[in-house]
Amino acid sequence: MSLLKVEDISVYYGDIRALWGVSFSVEQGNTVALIGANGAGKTTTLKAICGLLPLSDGRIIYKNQNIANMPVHQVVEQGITLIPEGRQIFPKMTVEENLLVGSYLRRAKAKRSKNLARVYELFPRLAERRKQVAETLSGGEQQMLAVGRGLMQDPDLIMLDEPSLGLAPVIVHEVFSVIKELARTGLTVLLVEQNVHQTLKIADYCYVIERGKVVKGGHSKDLEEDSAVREAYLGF
Amino acid sequence: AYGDEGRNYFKVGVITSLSGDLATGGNVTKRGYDLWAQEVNRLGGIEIDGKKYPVKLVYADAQSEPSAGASAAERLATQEKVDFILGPYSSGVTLACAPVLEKYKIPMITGSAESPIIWKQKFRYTFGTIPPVNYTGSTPMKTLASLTPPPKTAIILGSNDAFSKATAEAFKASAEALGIKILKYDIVPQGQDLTPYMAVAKATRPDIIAFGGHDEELINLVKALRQINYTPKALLMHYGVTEPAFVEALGKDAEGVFGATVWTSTIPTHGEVLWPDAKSYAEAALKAFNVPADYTQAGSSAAGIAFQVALAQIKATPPLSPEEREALVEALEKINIRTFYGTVNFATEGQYYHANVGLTPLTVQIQNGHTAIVGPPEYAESPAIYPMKPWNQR
Amino acid sequence: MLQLLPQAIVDGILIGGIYITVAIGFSLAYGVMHVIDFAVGEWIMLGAFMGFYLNRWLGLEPILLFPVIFLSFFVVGLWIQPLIHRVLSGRRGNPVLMGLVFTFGLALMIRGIALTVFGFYSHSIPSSLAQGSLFFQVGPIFVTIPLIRLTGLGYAVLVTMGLYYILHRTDFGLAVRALAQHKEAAGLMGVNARRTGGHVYGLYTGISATTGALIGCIFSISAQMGPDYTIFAFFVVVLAGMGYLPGVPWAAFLLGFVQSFFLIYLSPSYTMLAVFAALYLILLISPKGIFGKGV
Amino acid sequence: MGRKFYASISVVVLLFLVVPLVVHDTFYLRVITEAIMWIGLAVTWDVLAGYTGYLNFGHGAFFGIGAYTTAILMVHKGWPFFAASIAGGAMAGLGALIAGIPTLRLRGAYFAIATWALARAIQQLALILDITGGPDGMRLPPFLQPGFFFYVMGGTVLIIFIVFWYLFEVHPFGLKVKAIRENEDGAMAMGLNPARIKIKVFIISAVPTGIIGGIYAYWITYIDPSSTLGDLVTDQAVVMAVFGGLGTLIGPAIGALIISTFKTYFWAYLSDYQVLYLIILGGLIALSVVFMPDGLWGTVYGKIQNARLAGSKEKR
Amino acid sequence: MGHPVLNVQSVTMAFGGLRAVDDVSFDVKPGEIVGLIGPNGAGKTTLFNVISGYLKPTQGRIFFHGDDITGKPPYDLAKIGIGRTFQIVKPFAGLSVLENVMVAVLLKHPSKKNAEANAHAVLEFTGLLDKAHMPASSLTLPGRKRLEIAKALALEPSLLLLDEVMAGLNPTEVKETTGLIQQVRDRGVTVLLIEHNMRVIMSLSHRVIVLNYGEKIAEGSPKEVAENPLVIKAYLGEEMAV
Ligand SMILES: Nc1ncnc2c1ncn2[C@@H]1O[C@H](COP(=O)(O)OP(=O)(O)OP(=O)(O)O)[C@@H](O)[C@H]1O
Ligand SMILES: Nc1ncnc2c1ncn2[C@@H]1O[C@H](COP(=O)(O)OP(=O)(O)OP(=O)(O)O)[C@@H](O)[C@H]1O
Ligand SMILES: [Mg+2]
Ligand SMILES: [Mg+2]
Repeated sequence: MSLLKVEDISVYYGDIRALWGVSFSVEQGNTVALIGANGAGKTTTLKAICGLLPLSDGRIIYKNQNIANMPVHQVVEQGITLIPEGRQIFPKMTVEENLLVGSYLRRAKAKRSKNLARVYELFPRLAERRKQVAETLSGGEQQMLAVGRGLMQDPDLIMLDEPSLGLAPVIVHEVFSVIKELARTGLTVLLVEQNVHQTLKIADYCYVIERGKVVKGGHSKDLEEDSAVREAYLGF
Repeated sequence: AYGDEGRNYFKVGVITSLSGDLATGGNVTKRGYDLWAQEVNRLGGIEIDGKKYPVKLVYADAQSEPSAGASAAERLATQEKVDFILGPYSSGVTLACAPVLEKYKIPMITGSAESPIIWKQKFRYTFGTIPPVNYTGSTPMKTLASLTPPPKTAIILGSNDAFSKATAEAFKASAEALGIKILKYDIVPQGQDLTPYMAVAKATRPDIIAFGGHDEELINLVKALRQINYTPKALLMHYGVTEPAFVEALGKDAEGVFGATVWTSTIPTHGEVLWPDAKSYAEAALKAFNVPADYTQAGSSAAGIAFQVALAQIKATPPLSPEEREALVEALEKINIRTFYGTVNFATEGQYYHANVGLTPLTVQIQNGHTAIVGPPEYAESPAIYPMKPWNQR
Repeated sequence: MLQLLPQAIVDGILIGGIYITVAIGFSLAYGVMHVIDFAVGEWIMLGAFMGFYLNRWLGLEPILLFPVIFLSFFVVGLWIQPLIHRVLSGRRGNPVLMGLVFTFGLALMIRGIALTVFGFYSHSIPSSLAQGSLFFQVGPIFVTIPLIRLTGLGYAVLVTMGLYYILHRTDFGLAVRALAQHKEAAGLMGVNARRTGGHVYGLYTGISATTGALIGCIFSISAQMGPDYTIFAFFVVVLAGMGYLPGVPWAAFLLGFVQSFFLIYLSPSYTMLAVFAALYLILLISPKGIFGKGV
Repeated sequence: MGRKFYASISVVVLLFLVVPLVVHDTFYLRVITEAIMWIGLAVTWDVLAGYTGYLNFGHGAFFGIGAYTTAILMVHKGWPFFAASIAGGAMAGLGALIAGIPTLRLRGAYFAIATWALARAIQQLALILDITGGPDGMRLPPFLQPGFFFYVMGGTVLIIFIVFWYLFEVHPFGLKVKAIRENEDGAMAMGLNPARIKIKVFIISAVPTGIIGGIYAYWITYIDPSSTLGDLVTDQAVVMAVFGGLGTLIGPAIGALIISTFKTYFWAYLSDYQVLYLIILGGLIALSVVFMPDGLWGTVYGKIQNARLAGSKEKR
Repeated sequence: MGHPVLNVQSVTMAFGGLRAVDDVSFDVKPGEIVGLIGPNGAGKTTLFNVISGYLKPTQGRIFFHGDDITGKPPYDLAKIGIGRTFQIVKPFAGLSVLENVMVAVLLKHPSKKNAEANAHAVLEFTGLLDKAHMPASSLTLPGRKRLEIAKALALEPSLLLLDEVMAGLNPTEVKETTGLIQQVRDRGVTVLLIEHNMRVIMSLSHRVIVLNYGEKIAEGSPKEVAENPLVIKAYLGEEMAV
């Protein structure tokens, strides 16, 4: 049964329509990727799921419950976490404080120390820098912090919006191995990436979004073979 | 001839600051004008040649702003076509209204603008029932100088607004003339916290602390002295102490503070028109507004009386023609009548041109929660309490 | 003249103490919600009048009334905040300006209502603490410390430490700081921006109102007193760096010192000029407050 | 748009010329003159706020500098009015230059409060100096011709409006200014010198304000620190501009007209309810910000645009 | 002429104790595309900020066509032909895409009519023409990056500094943009390019400079650099090594 089912959602920015009835579903325990050209509506979709943007139409079924237009702080309380585009860490707080904010949720508060240990284990670099002010971290470290902060929320579904953006190749590699590791521990992952090559390698399932609509969906391996996808998104 | 033909009442313009920074005082003047109008109308109106003409007040708010004051004057003169005007609370607004009224030749008496600068301008159509502070400010110093042991030193302060600064200057001039040594003289910004100043000044142990300022500043100064626990022999302020708010806010701490005024509800005056004496006026005022009358309100009512008397003298009936208004000015210049407020007699030359110089300035002191006249001797109700009782022995 | 120095310093600190509580809640509200609240002086005024009437009816020492005043205005703040939230999260326009104009309108309204209800006259809150002072003298050197102002300083220290504790030692504080630094990300962390903002605003109105009651013991109060304190709140907060709480006490003391030194050593006429000039100069040298840490 | 613009300007000019012929009542003439003055002040404030994003909370200081310069030159130096008021504008411009070089480095709320502090400092200075008469203020030779002041004030504001329109809406200068408002760093990379352009706008905003101040001084015949250098001038200009709609020239003008008229009438005929005025004005401001964040003009204009868009969509 | 377009001599940029750029020197010759790579926080953007006048170097000099431009403000540099984009994009959000570009065009074409025509041409070249009348705020991040390029090009610069303009583009879009940059170079513009996408760096640049902790650790042809063990360790990672 699907953990998340997005049904025919539409979103407007003022008068401009960004999503035209997007539908897809994410199975428990899977890693699912959304790919598409820039401006296709991937970020918009993730934000809409979180309640950061109001839906004009459609339903979002999560754990058999419609969470469409639920305020964001309640959505995350249900176990959905978004690692936003551009990291959005709290610049003046220390690394550890950033992580602690992650466990502000009621669902995560009790597991605070356990999760903290887990994050530090996953990202030893963050452990080294726990007292450092977040804004002085390098881009890669900030990305780790953002992921770590998301994990502190003890999510069931983690959504990542272009986590490799602007990172050095060596770090990009690290980020992807972290995502693989997360999936291995049983977390459900919804990933938006422009690094389509690597994404298709780690995702079980993939949807293609074009101009605010899902135009294709399938197993990653199948899509990798699909000539239209290869031409549009892989540069072949 | 002029205005609404056949009008059988006097149309009286009232310009005052009902809002803005000076609304407190503006409302006091309004009460004074209102009370006069009520009283006149209760008696059937102003009697001219045996016939009575009621008065009707038309208000215009100057919002404590000169430009609004000028607009108000313009409206009263051209739209309302008033016969004469009861004037604004503050000197700033008065200075902006006066030229407009000069142009339209409409006489105005203000009951409260007490800054000396107005009278230096020598406006022909502008009069004032309240003498300027430089006229009244010397009396309390004289009273203080006559006490035993005579005070020898003083600190004199003024807040930096037109009225308060003139007050401080007047205090200073008379102190110098009386040979009191001035230890410090300063004009301070409005609203300034004076505690540090006083904490240091207290080391020089001045006999007199004299301060020109507005009500909240006066209260602040007393509280500051109380807090640093310094009691000068005499604490002198100006009109502010006669305001009920002063005693109400300070309670025991207001006791013994000196002030100056030209009118209190206990002053022995004899009125020929309307109220026979200060006491009956005070009672009428309390009845009408449930607020005790002060000198500003009294001066404002007296402004109405001055008009009333001058009109009766020239036998002008409403609406007033330009010639009649001219005659009214001439009559006002000659007027010399006794009222509940004191004698009204406008100067016709010199620095007090058109200000009322018929009054005797008074020295007052807060005694048992009331304003008691303590000088000059011929008016004194009770002896001055001097030196002031230390704060913590009250 | 040197013997006046201790007094000048003490006075600077005591004046500063009052400014701390005038400004600290305001700084907090700015830091979290980015609202320049023109009504800060009006909250102070309302608190002062609440203190005045409660004292008159109950005869209690004003300090004892602080909890009641704080709670009442905390609730008022909770009430007002959604409107401000709405104004500030408007999609278009300049939110800083919009917040400023909104609260400007709010301030006018409050003042108008207060004038109607309380009248124009000045009042004072009697307090037994306002009746005495500590006096020290060593040779020619002397210092007077009014008790009520010392109380004010004590209250300022208490409020400052209390706020520090809340912000840095509680989860609520964590949420508040997160909200201040990145609103959207804070939402993603489960921080309810409206509710948390409401509590912050409530803290601010509560602190300001109790400060008003304190001011009523030291100075006179009137329905028109608000803008005078708004000015000083702005002043301190800008000097401190807007929204930078640790800067507030120092900025407040600096302001206190400028005043006490000008009053005591230089010409009192120039006190206000000096205060404004100081603000201007400091902003030029360090555009984000004396510590350069404003937002 | 060009033709429409000239047509509307001609209509305004015509209206303006005939007003005194129709309005004989000097009180109304005064009220209209004052409304025009506020239009001028709101618009001059808005060119800085709306077009560069800098909220000048010391705008009134330029007004006051103009007023005092005019008064001092006329009273102490015997200058004729026109020369004196232009000198008032020049002094205000000079003030903007001196004040702007350092303050325009500040951003957001800091600039707002720094300019406000500066204005307060200037007010304190006027209270202390001798040449300004201190708290007593200054009186100018009365010249009480409402028609004259109507034409002078109206003409000045009309010229200001046309010049601003050209500079900010027609000439590329306006685009550059907006670019700086949107992103200063980005604008620098485009070859724009933000400091210089901002100073220019600051001066452009100050000079006419000073001239208006000069006209005011001669018109009202009396100035003092609280009425010309207080917060009132700035506060009202801000409120009018925001109420009307920032970042346009028409919005503030409309805002000024409505609020100034409301105010005058309220005072003139309802002054018994004076305190109510504060409550009504305050409420009006607060509500307008909540429900019309783009201001009156922005909201109405937006509605019209939307209606037009909807209309054209339907046609397709 | 013999002068390199850009000559960076021992430039150091320190923030307090942190030397974000540490004694870096290099040349860029006319018509070259030079890649600048290095780990996050290596100082690449900081170096751009120094070259384009946003930061005054703590030490060192910078020459542009042989003239010392050290410490000159950005707007003067824009006038003499240095165009740049920002990693953190800086669009004029409230203006339309066309107006954004017009602001830049005005530098060389001060009349409004000319400017509009030129801006259209630039938008067409960069593929933004269909968005010309949309507000810049409605563009997505990659759209904004493209707008950055358009604005920088509109200055008609002789040296173009591009800071991660490909970040966030998918491989196909990267390919398009790569083509665009090649065309720019063919028009005679010299390009200095920061990019984390090694595919791009390898295919576009004639020469690559590598920074690490502010220091230049390698310089050479793409191939040389990619094989340099220091670069592999600090930047590429073993898996990426070619
Ligand atoms: N704040 C906004 N205002 C108006 N339009 C917007 C806004 N944000 C996004 N859009 C529009 O919505 C559409 C979808 O944008 P979205 O950010 O979801 O794209 P994306 O697929 O995440 O692209 P990218 O790869 O560029 O991140 C785009 O056409 C964009 O122009
Ligand atoms: N204004 C500044 N003040 C203090 N430190 C700064 C400043 N600007 C940059 N730094 C620091 O200088 C270092 C270099 O930063 P820079 O932005 O140049 O890195 P970069 O190479 O562009 O990295 P990335 O690839 O992540 O964009 C970083 O550690 C950064 O935190
Ligand atoms: Mg996106
Ligand atoms: Mg960078």
